[in-house]
Amino acid sequence: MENLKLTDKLSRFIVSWILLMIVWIAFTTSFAAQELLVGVGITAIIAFFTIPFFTCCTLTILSPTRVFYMIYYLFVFTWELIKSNIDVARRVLTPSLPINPGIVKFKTKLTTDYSRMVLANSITLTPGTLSIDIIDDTFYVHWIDVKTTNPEEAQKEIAETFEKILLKIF
Amino acid sequence: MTYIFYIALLFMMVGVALAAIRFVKGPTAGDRSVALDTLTTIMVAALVMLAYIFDRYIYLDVALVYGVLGFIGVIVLARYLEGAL
Amino acid sequence: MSLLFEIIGGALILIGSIFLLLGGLGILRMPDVYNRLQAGTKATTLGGMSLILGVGFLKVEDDWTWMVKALIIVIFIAFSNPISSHALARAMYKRKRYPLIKNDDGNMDAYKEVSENIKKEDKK
Amino acid sequence: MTYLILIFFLLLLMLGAAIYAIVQKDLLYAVIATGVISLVLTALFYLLQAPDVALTEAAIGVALTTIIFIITIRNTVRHEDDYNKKDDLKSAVE
Amino acid sequence: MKKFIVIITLATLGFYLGQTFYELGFGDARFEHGVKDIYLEKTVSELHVANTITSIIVSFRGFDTLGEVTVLFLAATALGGILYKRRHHVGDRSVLFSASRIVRSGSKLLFPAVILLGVYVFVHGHLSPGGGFQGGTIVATGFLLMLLAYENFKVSHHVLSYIESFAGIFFVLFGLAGFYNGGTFLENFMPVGTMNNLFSGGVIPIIYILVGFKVAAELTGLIYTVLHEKD
Repeated sequence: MENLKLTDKLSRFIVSWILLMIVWIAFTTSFAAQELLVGVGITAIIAFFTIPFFTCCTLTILSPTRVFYMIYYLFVFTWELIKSNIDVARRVLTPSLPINPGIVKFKTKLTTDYSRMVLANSITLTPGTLSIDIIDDTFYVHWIDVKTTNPEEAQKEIAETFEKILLKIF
Repeated sequence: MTYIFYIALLFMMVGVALAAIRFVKGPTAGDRSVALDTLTTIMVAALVMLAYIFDRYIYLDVALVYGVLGFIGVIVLARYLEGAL
Repeated sequence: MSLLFEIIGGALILIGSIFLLLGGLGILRMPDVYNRLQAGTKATTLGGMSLILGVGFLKVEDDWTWMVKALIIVIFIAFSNPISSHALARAMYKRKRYPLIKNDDGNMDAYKEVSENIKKEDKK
Repeated sequence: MTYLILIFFLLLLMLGAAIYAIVQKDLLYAVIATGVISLVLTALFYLLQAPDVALTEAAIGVALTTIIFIITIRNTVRHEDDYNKKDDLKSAVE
Repeated sequence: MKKFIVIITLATLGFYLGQTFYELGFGDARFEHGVKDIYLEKTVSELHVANTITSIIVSFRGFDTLGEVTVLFLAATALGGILYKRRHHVGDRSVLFSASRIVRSGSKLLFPAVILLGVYVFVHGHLSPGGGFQGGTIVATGFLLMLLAYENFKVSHHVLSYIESFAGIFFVLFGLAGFYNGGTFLENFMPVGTMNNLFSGGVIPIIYILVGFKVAAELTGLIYTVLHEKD
């Protein structure tokens, strides 16, 4: 798919190998030697053949600061998810349905595909917003309660908390 | 403790019933797909809870398969509605 | 210690089932497909996640493997649910089911202007 | 008792979805109803303590039947009433 | 005259068939000391397999499974033949246009995990409620995800047919090896190991891996054929 250097490819292969191995251990939930042995073989084969697709990141993703920000992101995300659900519950249970829907757009500073996907998924799961499309660097977001149609303000309102952290991870 | 399971099962049954009503009512194919999506997630949760009630670890595999693959059915429908197929 | 885990697990299960119910109610009450997607996706994702984690917590002392499997199911649900709802929302827009807009003051539907060009670009 | 109620509920749901799939004139809706049927059937097999059958049903019903039915719809017609208007069905069989 | 002969022939056939069934005692409880107990006992004592159904399907009734896999192959071929259609004339692609960027990245991220789940299911066929057929189906679903998301996702038909043929050939060879060693088709001839280990159950995991590859290749080929359009 992309023309990469050999070292780059190798580092991506190792990242996907490690991630798949973690998934394998979670599937089997066992540290028996047989399972681990078979798992290493299978995940290596799958990682080798899916190298053209699963080129998420190089080994630098596993540096301590990034891992710290990932965990931090997880907490921020969980908090936003809970907030969004309380918001949904409030809207659904109010008899008059207090909604003011519309679609707004804003620009993002993120560059890679994966970070944009993570941001879009986070937006979908946070209060009152549903990402509809990404064109180049513009997000189009359905907002259940439109407060502003100005792109900058919308960016501040919807995406800024996530974006700041994601910029440090990817 | 068992009462919690009864209550949770009751809530989930009501949720399934409400989604089923939307499934029957829903004016467009999109609404019905939304109902299918919702039903899938509710059912995955129900399968995990039933695995606990039966106290069988291997039953979780079924829930795992549905949890991992559940979204592909909706993507198939979405791609058809998009006009890509 | 066991009592603590039981309380946490029971509470998570209860909260989860309430949110699953609210997800069903949400897709029934909301007026158009985008709002339904919003309510349905958010409520059922958190509801399912919290219920599955609750089951994991109930078992965490006897058998840690339940927790691991619950976590992997939760991670997959959290990744895949928004993707499918996004795909559905985009498909519905492409079928010209425009979102309901209550008070129209100009630029409430920012996607409309570009959606025509997208179709051409995609076909290329 | 609880199992009985659950099984009855799921059976009712499945029956409703099946009847809906048959009665419906729009075949796409019928396909979505088929998805609901396979979902409920998985839960039923699960309740009846047959996890391997449930796993088979889950693996097949979740996407493969849907895609095959949808390809069939794509190659023929979506609405049952268009059956005579278009000659699409004929050309699909040829 | 012709019809008369047909009716006579059918009636004769029906009579003998009915007589045979009558003599067999259809629905009688003739098998009270039948195969059930032997299966249950042998599964634990000889094969050391946790999943009885698996041992019946693969080891005791392995020949039937070979028939089932053949039937599946025929069904997939027939379905592909019916549904294949030159419709859009848009060139060498599986769908008309690629999905949005989010779906594409998401399927890239989830595709290896789905494949790994399928492999997990068919490798652990003798320990969990999975098996070759289920695992193969899950792998095929993973390929379906990529085929839907990318317009130019290629699957090599040659590789698929080679995988399928080799899986089938090795299935039969393992069965015949059972003949050579023990006396019946798919008789177990490998060390059985201890129960609930991954390396146990003798020949069963190997057969399930082969069945998984075969089913995955068949269904992927089917989906690819019916989605794919040529000029």
